[in-house]
Amino acid sequence: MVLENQDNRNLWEKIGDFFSANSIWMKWYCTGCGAIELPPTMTSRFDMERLGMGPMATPRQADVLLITGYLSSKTLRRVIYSYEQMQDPKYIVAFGSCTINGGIYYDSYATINQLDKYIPVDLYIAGCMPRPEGIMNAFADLITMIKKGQANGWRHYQENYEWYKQNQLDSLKEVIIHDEFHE
Amino acid sequence: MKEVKLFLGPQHPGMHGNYSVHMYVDGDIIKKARPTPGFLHRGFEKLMERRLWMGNLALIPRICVVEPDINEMVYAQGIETLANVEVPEKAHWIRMLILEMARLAIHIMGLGGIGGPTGMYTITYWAIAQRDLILDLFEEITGARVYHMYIVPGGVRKQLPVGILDKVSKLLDELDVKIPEYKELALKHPIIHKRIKDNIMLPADVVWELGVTGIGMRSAIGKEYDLRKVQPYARYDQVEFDVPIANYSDGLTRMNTKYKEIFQSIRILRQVIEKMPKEGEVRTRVSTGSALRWTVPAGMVYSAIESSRGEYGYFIVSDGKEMPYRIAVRGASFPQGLLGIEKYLVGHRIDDASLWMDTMGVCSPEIDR
Amino acid sequence: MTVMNFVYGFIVLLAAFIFQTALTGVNRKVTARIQKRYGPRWYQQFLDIFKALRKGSITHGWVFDFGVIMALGGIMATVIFIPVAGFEAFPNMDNVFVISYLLAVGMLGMAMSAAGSGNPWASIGVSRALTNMVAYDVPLMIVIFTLIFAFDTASVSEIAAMQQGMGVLGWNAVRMPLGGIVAFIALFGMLGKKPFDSFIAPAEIASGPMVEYGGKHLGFMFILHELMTFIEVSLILSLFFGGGSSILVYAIKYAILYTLVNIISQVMPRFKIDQAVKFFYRVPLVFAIIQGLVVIFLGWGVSVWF
Amino acid sequence: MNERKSFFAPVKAWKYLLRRPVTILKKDIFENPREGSDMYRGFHQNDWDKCVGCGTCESICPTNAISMVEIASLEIEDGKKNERPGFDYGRCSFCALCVDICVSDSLKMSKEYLHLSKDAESFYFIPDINGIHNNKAKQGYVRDETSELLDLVRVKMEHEDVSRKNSFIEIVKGYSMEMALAESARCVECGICTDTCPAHMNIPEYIRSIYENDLKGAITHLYKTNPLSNVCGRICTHLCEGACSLAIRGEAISIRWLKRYIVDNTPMEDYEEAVLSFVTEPVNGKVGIVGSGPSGLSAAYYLRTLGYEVDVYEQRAIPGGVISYGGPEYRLPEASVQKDISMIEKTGVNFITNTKVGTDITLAQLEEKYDAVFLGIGFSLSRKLNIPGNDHGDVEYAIPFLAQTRDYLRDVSKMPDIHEKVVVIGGGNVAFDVARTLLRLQIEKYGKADVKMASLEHRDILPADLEELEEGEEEGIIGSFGYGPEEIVIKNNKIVGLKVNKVLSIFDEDNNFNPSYDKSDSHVIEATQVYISTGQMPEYDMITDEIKEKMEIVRGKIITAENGQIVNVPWLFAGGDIVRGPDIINGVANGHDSAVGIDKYLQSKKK
Amino acid sequence: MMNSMNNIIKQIDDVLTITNSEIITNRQFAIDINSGDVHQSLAYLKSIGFTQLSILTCIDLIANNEFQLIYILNNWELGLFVIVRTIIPRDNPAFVTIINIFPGAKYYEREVHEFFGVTFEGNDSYSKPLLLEIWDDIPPLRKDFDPQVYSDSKFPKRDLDKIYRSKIGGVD
Repeated sequence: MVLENQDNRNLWEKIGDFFSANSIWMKWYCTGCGAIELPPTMTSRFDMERLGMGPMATPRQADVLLITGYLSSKTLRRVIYSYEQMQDPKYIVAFGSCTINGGIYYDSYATINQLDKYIPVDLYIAGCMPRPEGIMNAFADLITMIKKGQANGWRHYQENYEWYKQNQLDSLKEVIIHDEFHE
Repeated sequence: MKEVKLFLGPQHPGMHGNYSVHMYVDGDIIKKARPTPGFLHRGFEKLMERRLWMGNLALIPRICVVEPDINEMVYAQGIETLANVEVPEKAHWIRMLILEMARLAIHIMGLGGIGGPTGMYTITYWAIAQRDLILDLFEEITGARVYHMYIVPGGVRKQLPVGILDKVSKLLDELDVKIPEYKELALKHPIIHKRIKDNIMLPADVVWELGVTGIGMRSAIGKEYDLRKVQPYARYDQVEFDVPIANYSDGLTRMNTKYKEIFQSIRILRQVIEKMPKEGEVRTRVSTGSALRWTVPAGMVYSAIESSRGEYGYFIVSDGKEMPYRIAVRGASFPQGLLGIEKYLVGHRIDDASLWMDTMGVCSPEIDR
Repeated sequence: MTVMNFVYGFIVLLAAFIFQTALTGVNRKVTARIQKRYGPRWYQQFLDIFKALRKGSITHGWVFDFGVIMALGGIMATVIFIPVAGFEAFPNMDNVFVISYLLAVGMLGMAMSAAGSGNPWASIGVSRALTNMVAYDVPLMIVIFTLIFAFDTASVSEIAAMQQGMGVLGWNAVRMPLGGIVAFIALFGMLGKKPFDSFIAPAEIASGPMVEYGGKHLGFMFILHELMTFIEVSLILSLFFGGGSSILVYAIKYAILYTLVNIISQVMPRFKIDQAVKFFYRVPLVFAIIQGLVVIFLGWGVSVWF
Repeated sequence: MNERKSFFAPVKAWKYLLRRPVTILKKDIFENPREGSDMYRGFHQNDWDKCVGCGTCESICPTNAISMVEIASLEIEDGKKNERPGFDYGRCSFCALCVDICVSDSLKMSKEYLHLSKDAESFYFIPDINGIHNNKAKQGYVRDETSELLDLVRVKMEHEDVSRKNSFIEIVKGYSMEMALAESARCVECGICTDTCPAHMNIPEYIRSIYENDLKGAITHLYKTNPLSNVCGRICTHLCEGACSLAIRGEAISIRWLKRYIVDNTPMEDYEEAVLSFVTEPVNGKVGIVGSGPSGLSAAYYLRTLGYEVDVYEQRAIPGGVISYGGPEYRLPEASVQKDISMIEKTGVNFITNTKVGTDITLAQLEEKYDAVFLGIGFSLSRKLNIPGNDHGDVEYAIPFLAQTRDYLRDVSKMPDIHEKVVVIGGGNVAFDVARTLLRLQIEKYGKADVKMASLEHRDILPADLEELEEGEEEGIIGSFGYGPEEIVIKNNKIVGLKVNKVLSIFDEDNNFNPSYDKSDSHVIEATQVYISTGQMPEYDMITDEIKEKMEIVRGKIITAENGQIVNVPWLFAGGDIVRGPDIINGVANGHDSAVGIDKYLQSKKK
Repeated sequence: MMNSMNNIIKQIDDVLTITNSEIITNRQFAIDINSGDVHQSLAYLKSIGFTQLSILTCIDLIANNEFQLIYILNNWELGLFVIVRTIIPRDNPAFVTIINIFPGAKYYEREVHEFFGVTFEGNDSYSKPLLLEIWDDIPPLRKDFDPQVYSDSKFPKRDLDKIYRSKIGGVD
């Protein structure tokens, strides 16, 4: 189901977007400290499932990848892997300061600063870390965006794949995952 | 049979945080395991050398996201030792209030955490919702839910808001009723017993070999090795509490010890509320001048307190300038999270890997820093 | 066999899917209540399935694709043989063996497809799933054979019909209480509900066989899962809980049975796979054998209550 | 130890099937999100009217999230920059250290926590009082005295007690090292003082050097902009302290005393090395300087460091002008004045004393002899007071009196002729200098003192520093502040007193100087000698009419280009009092500017 | 408590060759030991009750061109910490592992190697990367490593000037 330009979605695409919007599965991946506010969001106090959202164990099944805060370059390699394993349409929600401009770790030798250089971000949430209310509202916004066909980061990634790859390589040197046995 | 290489994590629902264990399995049995930390590495120890003594206040809680307050406490305590500053009496009690509330929060979450690897999500849902009520109180006291930045060198940052102690004791009353329900649901459950009883052992000699502290140590060797008792800080020597111990450290014993510690924390909190001075200053200056120019006299100190996972310490070196010369962090879960996994996860089943992490209390951000 | 049979079959298929999916949705809300929350909309399960179908998906080779098709085909074929309150799309073909056989086709398709993805977690998951199947199937089959022996027929609808007219007392679960218990426990295993869900345990093996499914593949798997649930619950309902005299009664009983399974599973952690096997071979198997011996040698609970 | 298991205990969880969930309702999340607590650290609010743009928040920010952004539409006032903090919510960690340290109390945090956007660049704000979304969000975290991160209390400077009036001993004792370190640690390095200082001294930098105990570095910073640091460390008008951002909520940093600490405590070798380190290779050029007051010395020093040959003409015996002959000894001891002058001399400046330009040598001769000439002749004459009796022989003027006192203390002159009962007219610092000098001389001569003062300004608006007033009164000066002199009462050709009237207003409606009096409230201050200290004025006799025609003199001040050059007389530069009015630090600044101007002028002439 | 600590220090001083000892708090003291005596000293300390290695770390004393290795041992019974310090040269820093005394030191030594470049003979895995992946600069916790420079060269940051300028433009 390759969509064309968003402005002229056909009926099927609109229906598809309706379903996409109302059933968002998030990748269960805690990349940074913002993830500590995800359990409250998912569980009884804030009950994210009311929005049709739920955690998923593998990237294949997930629709949205949450970048919950800072990303060390080691994690970024995994995030890129995960993101590329996800099936279209897919979205990225970035939590908190760190994803926008490095946050408190702006001068760290291990963390990246600007997430949108490496993967396309559909929505940012302010805060360090964002409160569950912020996360919930972000998801509500994401739903609206999807319904209106505005969450097109994944398409941008496809179209500008070379640019993203180059940035990834510039910062990470190689996007290969090594294992700990060193064999 | 051929051994299969598996990456358990970092993106694996059974993982606690952004952590990974690479392993070879034969069937379901783990044959080799290598912990892979570093996904959360931010270079804190370097960054702290580049921030003001006061500016580090924003940095330190972020070392361990699940229990940030201990970081503030060890940092403040270390600086006070170096600067030879006596903290006002009321600040000590407020610190205990914060620390024990934090211990409650993380223990309740840890109790709920047993639901993740065993699949009984109901208790996870309950526990985290319950913990959120504690976070609400934290927000009222400190102004933030998670990163409180409240315990500062020289005391605490602000006076307690009016009426907060009543709210805390109301919450404690509620917990008295609610926490036993968790035990009914989980710790008495026959299948939970099947999963963690006599499983995930941590014998006493392994404790000493790895250097495991905290609940893992106390439930294995049966001694009250708790820094709150052994080296009382704040005003822990003025409250009565027991340190739950056991002589047999399987997963279930550790969970039960954790469960008992919750009630000890509640007991401490009740005494804190009762004994806290009503009036008084809560902060003294550790240095003269504006915060931009605060200095700490040259010297080195190892400041350690009892976190929910054991001995948590900062080794602080000052050269008398506005910034620390070096701060090294002893993550409480460093021993069991690294060498423990490499040596003693072997022989368990895959199913036990995340239970290992859970009952041992492995906190990845404090290992990675 | 006429065209009408196929039309009926299609109607059964559709109705089964809609009913079971809605019921799953409602049960998600029930689950939520136990967990002290409100839960998703009741039709969330539909949204999830259609969303998954809408998504793009990648393949891991033809085995991966073919397995899904095979599983879906097998399961859909099974559904239309399921009698619902006496209504059958293909009358007289609701033989329990046919159903079991077709069900196995579906299972095998799934296993083939999952293994075809090449992901180690999936392989572990599949091996666990098959182990699990072996574990619950042995006691269950013994009980079903006992039933067949007792009623002298292998037709599901006939067995269901023979339980009616006596109210609750006529149910096989009451007539043969040990067999009923075995069947009820086996239902957890068949549905992959806790405590017997170690083959999809997310915290252990990252959802096991499902690990590589995404998009349309996953959507099909969801449909598959709903239909399989329908088959399994219907089978147990018809064989042990008296089926239903009318569609409405059937639906209500079905819903109650499914919800009961669900709320029980919500207060259960999961067994490890070896513990699950041990459990099935220790309790239900013994029960099943005792029940079989009782029925065969004592004749209790066969035609009438005594 | 382990509890028994129970098969049915877990089933109790079903009771929650029928209970109300703990979930927060959707409307409390989406429509009107739950409010943060009273102390919630949400997005910032910044009261632009209060904010002075000091940038302390920027300095403390551990995340480097705050940048001071220049707002062109804001006016730059004294003690206020036109910068306001911009917040990078891609960095901010909501620690509220910026709120705790805000010097002006303008920065607060609101309870607002929601900001979502797909545009990362929308996370940058320059918040005002209404918050980042301009929605007047409720106020959350605010600073209080417990969370205060500033040190608002000055390290107390020790003064000589009142027995000081028995001699000319320096009143202010100066900081010890501990005190100086503690005081310097208070500084927040905002740099507003630098903007306010006429000489734009590197104040934060030298305070930092003190803090780092690097006095040589501090001297270097001082001499970058001020070669009269000994003098300025004692009697500067310290406009900087008025602008100090700490003064908004507390006490300003004692910038002047810290400067004094530097010059008093730096070892002589380091001092000299630092001062002489500025002197560069000689260049071909000679500059003549008329007057060795602050501006002249400053110009001389900087020209010399630029490599010029410099001759300074001074009419009196000792160079220094006002600093050698004006300031009172108890504020400005001879040694520190001579230290400054000798340092300048050591750089190679040539002083030609006892030579009055205009009589001993003409300006035209200077023009011939030098490539450029700098006029720093200062306000060397006292302004006359037009009241009856002002021509009496016992009416003295401030400048000659102070000069003679200094010479007396140097033992080159006799003691001024002072009476037992004197009155000083004027309310400025110079008037107090006169009064307090008189007091000391009287005690020396008569063993007791009787000095009274009269000034137009009421004590609340006295032009003199508050400490002058307080110390003066402590020493026993009796002031009639707010009373204007009407006449000097003379009986039998002897002064018997000064008649004063209560002042109603000093300026008229058009803001011109035109005091009005309440004649009904008047009295006579008993005195036999009257000292007038109501202002000074320049003496332009040396300037020939030919040159005078080419330049513009407004109200006694010469109009020059920014670099001190007199537009139509390119070889002639002017600075100090005659350009900016009497103020030492202004003179220093002027001298420096002119030196740079002269250098530029001469370099361009060469090409 | 102070007394028993003094006794312990005295006892240690009698047995070991300590170059210097320093009392930090009433439950904590530090001893300086020549690098050659460290193993023997740690073994002795372990035998008298300092059974737990709390942390092994390193300080970069760049001014003296030295590294200082820090071993902090915990005596739970007495509630005492001892900080064992030893100096090794900063150029080609090498030391011998202590995993035969404290097996838990294995990962601490890996970490010290990664952060400071100190090698530990006898620890076969000390040179494997632990927290960092594909590291391409000098060990990051050395004082002459500037993380800001590294970060600037590797990870792009937003142009604040540009953003704020556009914001002001919008305000006016």
